Amino acid sequence: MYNLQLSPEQLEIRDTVRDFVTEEVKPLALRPERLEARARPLLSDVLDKASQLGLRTLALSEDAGGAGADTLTSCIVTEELALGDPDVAAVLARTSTLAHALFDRLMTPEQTARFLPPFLADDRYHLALAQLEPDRDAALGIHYHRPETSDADVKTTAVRAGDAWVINGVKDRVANAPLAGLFAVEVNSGPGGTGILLVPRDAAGLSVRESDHRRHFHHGVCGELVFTDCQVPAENLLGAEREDALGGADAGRHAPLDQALNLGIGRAAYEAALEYAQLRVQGGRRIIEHQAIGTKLAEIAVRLEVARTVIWEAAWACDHPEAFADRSLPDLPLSRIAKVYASEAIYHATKDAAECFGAMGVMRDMPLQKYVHDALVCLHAGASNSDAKLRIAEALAGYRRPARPAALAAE
Amino acid sequence: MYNLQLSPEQLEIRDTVRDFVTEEVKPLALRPERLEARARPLLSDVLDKASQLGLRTLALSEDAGGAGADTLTSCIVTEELALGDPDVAAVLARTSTLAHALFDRLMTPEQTARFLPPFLADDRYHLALAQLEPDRDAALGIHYHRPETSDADVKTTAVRAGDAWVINGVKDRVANAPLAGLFAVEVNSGPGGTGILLVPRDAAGLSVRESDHRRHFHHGVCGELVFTDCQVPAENLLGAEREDALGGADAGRHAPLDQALNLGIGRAAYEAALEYAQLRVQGGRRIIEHQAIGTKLAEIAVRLEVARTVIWEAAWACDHPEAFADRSLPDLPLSRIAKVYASEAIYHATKDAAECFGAMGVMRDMPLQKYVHDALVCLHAGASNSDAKLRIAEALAGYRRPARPAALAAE
Amino acid sequence: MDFTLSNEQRSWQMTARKFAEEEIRPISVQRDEISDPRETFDWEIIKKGSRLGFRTMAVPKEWGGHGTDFVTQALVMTELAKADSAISKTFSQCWKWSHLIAATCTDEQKRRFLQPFLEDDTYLLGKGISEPSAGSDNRLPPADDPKAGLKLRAERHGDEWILNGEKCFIANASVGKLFFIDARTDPNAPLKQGTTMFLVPRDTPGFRIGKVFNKSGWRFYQNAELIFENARVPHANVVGPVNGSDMKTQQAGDRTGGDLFGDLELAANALGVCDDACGMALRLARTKKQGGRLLFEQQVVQLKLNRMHLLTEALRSFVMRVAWEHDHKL
Amino acid sequence: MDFTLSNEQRSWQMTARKFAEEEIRPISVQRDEISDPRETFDWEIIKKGSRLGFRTMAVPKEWGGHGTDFVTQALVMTELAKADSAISKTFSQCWKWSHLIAATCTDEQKRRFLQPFLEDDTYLLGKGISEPSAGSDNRLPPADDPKAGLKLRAERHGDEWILNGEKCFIANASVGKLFFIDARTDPNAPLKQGTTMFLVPRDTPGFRIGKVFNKSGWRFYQNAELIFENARVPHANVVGPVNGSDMKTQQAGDRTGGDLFGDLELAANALGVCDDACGMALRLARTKKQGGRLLFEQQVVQLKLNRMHLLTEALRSFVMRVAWEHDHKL
Repeated sequence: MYNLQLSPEQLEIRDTVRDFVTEEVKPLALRPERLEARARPLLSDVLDKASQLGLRTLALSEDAGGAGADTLTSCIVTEELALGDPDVAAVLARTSTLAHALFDRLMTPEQTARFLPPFLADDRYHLALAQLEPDRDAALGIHYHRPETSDADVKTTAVRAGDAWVINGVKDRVANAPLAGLFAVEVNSGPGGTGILLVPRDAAGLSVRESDHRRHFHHGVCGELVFTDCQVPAENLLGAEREDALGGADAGRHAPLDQALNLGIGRAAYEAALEYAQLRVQGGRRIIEHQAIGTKLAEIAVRLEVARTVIWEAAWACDHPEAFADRSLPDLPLSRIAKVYASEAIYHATKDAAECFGAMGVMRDMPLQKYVHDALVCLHAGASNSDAKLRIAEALAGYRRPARPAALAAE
Repeated sequence: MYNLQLSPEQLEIRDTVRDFVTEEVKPLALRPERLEARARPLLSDVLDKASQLGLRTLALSEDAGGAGADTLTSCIVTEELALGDPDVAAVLARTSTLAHALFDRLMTPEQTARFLPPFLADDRYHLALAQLEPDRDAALGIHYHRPETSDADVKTTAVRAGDAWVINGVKDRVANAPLAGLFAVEVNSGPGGTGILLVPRDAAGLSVRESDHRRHFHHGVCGELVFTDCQVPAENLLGAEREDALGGADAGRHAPLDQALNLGIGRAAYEAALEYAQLRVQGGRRIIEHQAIGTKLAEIAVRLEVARTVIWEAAWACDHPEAFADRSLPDLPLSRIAKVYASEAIYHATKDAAECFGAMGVMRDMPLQKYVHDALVCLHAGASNSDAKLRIAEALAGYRRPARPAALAAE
Repeated sequence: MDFTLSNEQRSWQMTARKFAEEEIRPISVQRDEISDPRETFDWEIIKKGSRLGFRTMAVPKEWGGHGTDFVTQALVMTELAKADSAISKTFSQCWKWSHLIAATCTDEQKRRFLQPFLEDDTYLLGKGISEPSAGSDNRLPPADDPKAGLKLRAERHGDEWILNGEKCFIANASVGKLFFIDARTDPNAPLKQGTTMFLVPRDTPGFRIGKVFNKSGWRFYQNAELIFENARVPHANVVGPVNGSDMKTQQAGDRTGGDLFGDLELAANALGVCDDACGMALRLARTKKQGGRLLFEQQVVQLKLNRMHLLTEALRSFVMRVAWEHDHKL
Repeated sequence: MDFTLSNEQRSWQMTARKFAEEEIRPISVQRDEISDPRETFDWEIIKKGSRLGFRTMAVPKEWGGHGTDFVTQALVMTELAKADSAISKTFSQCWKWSHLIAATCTDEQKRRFLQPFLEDDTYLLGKGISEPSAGSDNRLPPADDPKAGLKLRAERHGDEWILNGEKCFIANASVGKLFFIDARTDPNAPLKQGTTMFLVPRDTPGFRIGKVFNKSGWRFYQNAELIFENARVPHANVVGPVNGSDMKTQQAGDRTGGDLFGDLELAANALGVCDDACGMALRLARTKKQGGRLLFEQQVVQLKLNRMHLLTEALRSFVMRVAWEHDHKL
């Protein structure tokens, strides 16, 4: 039965994270050095505390030692965290999602036995998925509604040598790379074949470099991996069903954690503007009492509430294919739809929120310019909305081309 | 628990109504005389058949002889009907909603005994609520965030004379007036007091005139009531708790049936454009294969799916105050938010859909111009979005002024 | 830089403004509301406007017209459109093809067709390009499909061409006396190499008007089908070289993709609509009250009016610049 | 109507274009990325630009300036902004107050202040209006709150005025040598009847610069606090009548609400930004490939580029018209 009531557990974890953000994150996140959009140090202490709260292993099953949260709960938590700090939210969301995919679904028992204990034991042990490569074109663009695919071959190679795989190549834009203890790396393992290899951070022949914030648009931390005759045991190859579990990206139904993060940024801007508009007096009244500001705030609230609704729908849908099957949900790429709507709506919302502050909205020692910048990152992170719309159009027309291998990171 | 799966009953009634629309409504609704936006005869036969299907009494409780549908189900049905014909959808939604409010919640057993049997017995017996009056200003506008209210006194008077009320005055923009067997009429019953009187159509001293489609923007049928020493028995006064039951309008949480209707219009336009774009060939390809058209269709689909999500949220919320109480839902005027978003998004969607047709999009013997017109009616029907945003802003600021009496119709 | 209008430009503008207010506005809504699309036209307003020069103003002076420049034409379209966009368009449609005649016809053709056009207040012009399956293909024929584009066929028989096929959505079709018709003269060549332009008078044997399209706007301005059933057009009516219909654009100095005047026309006409909409909204805001105060006192109303005027004045600036640049072939 | 630029206008435009490309663009990004807002400024570029006339071009010829018209000023702002919006604004900020000097100062004041301004390549101008609690209130003081608006107080002691208070967000504050300061001289009168404008040189005793605001854009163009602690300004520096600061607007022929030049300035500057953005995007679309084809071949890219150019050209038309109308006091 259709029901929008959250479970007591969901309400409770939301309150817990909200309190955590208010008490532990905001005071640090609003410090001047964190307000510099282009070069802000990650709040490592906050990250550690959040891990201790269980947010690093949120989506990991209870059997495996996590909280077993569903996608909706993960979105709720990510939104609340991003209200305080989008970088912390991004790192935790990535690790938690990958923990669930890798440990609960993809690894063999033998692999789990090797990798799960160190992951659980260390609050600073994060996970990363390495797919993108320099110059590898992931866009649809010119191939819209054409049989060609833009998916050029994976250039990072893995060659079998006895009991090991030998990896060579470069991966970039790898979220969580600087913090990850374990990488899932997409490799070209022979003619036409790709696979995913588990590569521990300390593998010989792997070097990790943090990306320059100024060059790449992302939340969290991001890095480049260089493999030079890097060897991992043959048993580190993931099972073949990896694509479905890591992905859903091609169907546009991946977990909308980036959108939840985006929403948290929008809410931070909105809450700041709403508060300021009730304090600042011009024209003889609090500025919220002027129609121009009232209208602006209402438009922001509409955009955020609408975005939340569609993000939550997409989140719930991830875990409930039966609702597509019985046509309760439309046969549409809901997460991609949420991405297009939310990223545009929230970017406008943050700009409008900043406008309520007048000149203070552009000052680097005030958070508004940071919210605008952070929302702009969401607007341009991953695939562009132009490309997302083309993919939606292909879905509307029922156009099918051969599925691309694991495309999670490109989303 | 959060759950977006529809019940088997909801899925079934949706299919039933969808089939009804495909087989019984569309063939008539697409006839040239129905495509003239400004003077189209109501499809009375369709209305009768829909009544026989139980759609006139959809929301009326099962105990009282209806289907006992909740607000979400009513929205689903209204959307499907509006896909075929918005006028039919509007008439049925209005009667069904009022039947539930009046018979299930507001009437005394004695009143129910008098009015329910004839209502149930006659498929053509509709209901109407008469609130608006000529020149009575219902806008917020200049009174935004000011203690004054624009709610001038109700000018239609009811004076007690022995065992009767004597009514004098004029009501206009009364939805369903030309078809209604019973009117709920807001009257001024003395200094500062308003009440609602039940007035049967055949009451002496009541005359009903259908409004000119060219002057008033509405879906369904609409009319003016003139009361000239119209007498009704004293027992026809509704109970004092009427405001809550008829209303919720001031809180912006009324049943979003108009928005569901709007969505049906948008879907009709979208489905036509999607079909045409897969048939029409220019530039050597079906036009959906060109990025410009593909992008347009994707944007339409995004708008409609986002609108549906937020309308359904508002619909479900109407019946579930407990979800506001436990903060599963935000303390916001959700139906008003749905109105603002849906009316603007769907209007743009219909215009874009019409553009896919090139010159054929403006032809009166093609339905696209009608969809654009119908969506424009939704954009401007009732309170303007400018006013709705001001009301949302007051809600955001927690601004309170003395509640206005029953304001359902003004929404 | 000088935005001042010349006396002549100002004079045309004032005449158009007066005509629009006194003659067009009183009939505008009434004509627009007529249900039958064939009945919306009013020859009286055409004749009155024609006598003031609004039908023939784009014909060069050496051929007996007024020889107005694009700036003047833009001014007049805007003024007429303030009162009725469709009536403005009906007049300016004649200028569009006056430009084409001037740019492409031989002197003999000009003598034969401009003379009656100038003399007859009811002589309107049209041009047939679009067909049911050829819309944007005519503007931008796909390189990989040489058959794409218009299909109307013209075959030569001695001194005559026999035309067969249909045009649709053709402006002024049901009221025009002379049409330019693009027809396929080499069915094996791609559109731009196989199309020829013909001058086809209304009374050509085998040529008739089909249905008038029932549009949701621009009711006065009629678009209809042109039907050719073995229509016979003399070879002398071929405009430009056979299979060279494309010469109307680039060779004539048009770098807008074939519709130098047409694009300006739509913008100048829209400017008139915007002008009148701004005026109406402003008058309402200054007279209508809500809650005892003029609408104009509300910020949301002010912001709407500001935006409307901003867009309108930006459009005016842009339209006038484009008109001037066209005059100076920039 | 004539959109042609005069030789003089064209010459200014070309000089500005060359200066922007050769001198400003090479330092633009680097200056923008400097973290400390006090360190973004570069006096060399100011001196170079000043020698070309870009600091003083708005000073009337009779006072020794270049006496350029608004059209020329708009052209130059646009050209400079193509390379760096903030550097363009730093120069044009001086024109804004040059206009004010010309419109409001006595000949004696002009002699005293224009002379050093013209002679010193590092002499920049500013004006202080905004205060922490008085932003839009200064433009549109609420009728029902006579205390609203700026609070900076000036009291007369003999031949001097003693100023106390603070201004914020003041452009060129940290680099300027002369400021116009609006101060409250009658604390009991509403803003427009109780405010006087003063000329305050940088070295006035009791006057200092506070913090430089750390803006997320326009890094080169510095906004800072002006702090007055018993600052002593001679009565001879009062501009216009005491309690008559408002004369700078209406009486000076400004019907834009007090910022005739300022509004044009922002639009002309934005035009330069749009120009450069269009150029960059077009170059990228014509060189970068996706799937083996130029980006420019994709409709979604074409539509974006079209819209960008449409908006930019509309803005250019509008800006030039407004500049011309200002020149002709329309």
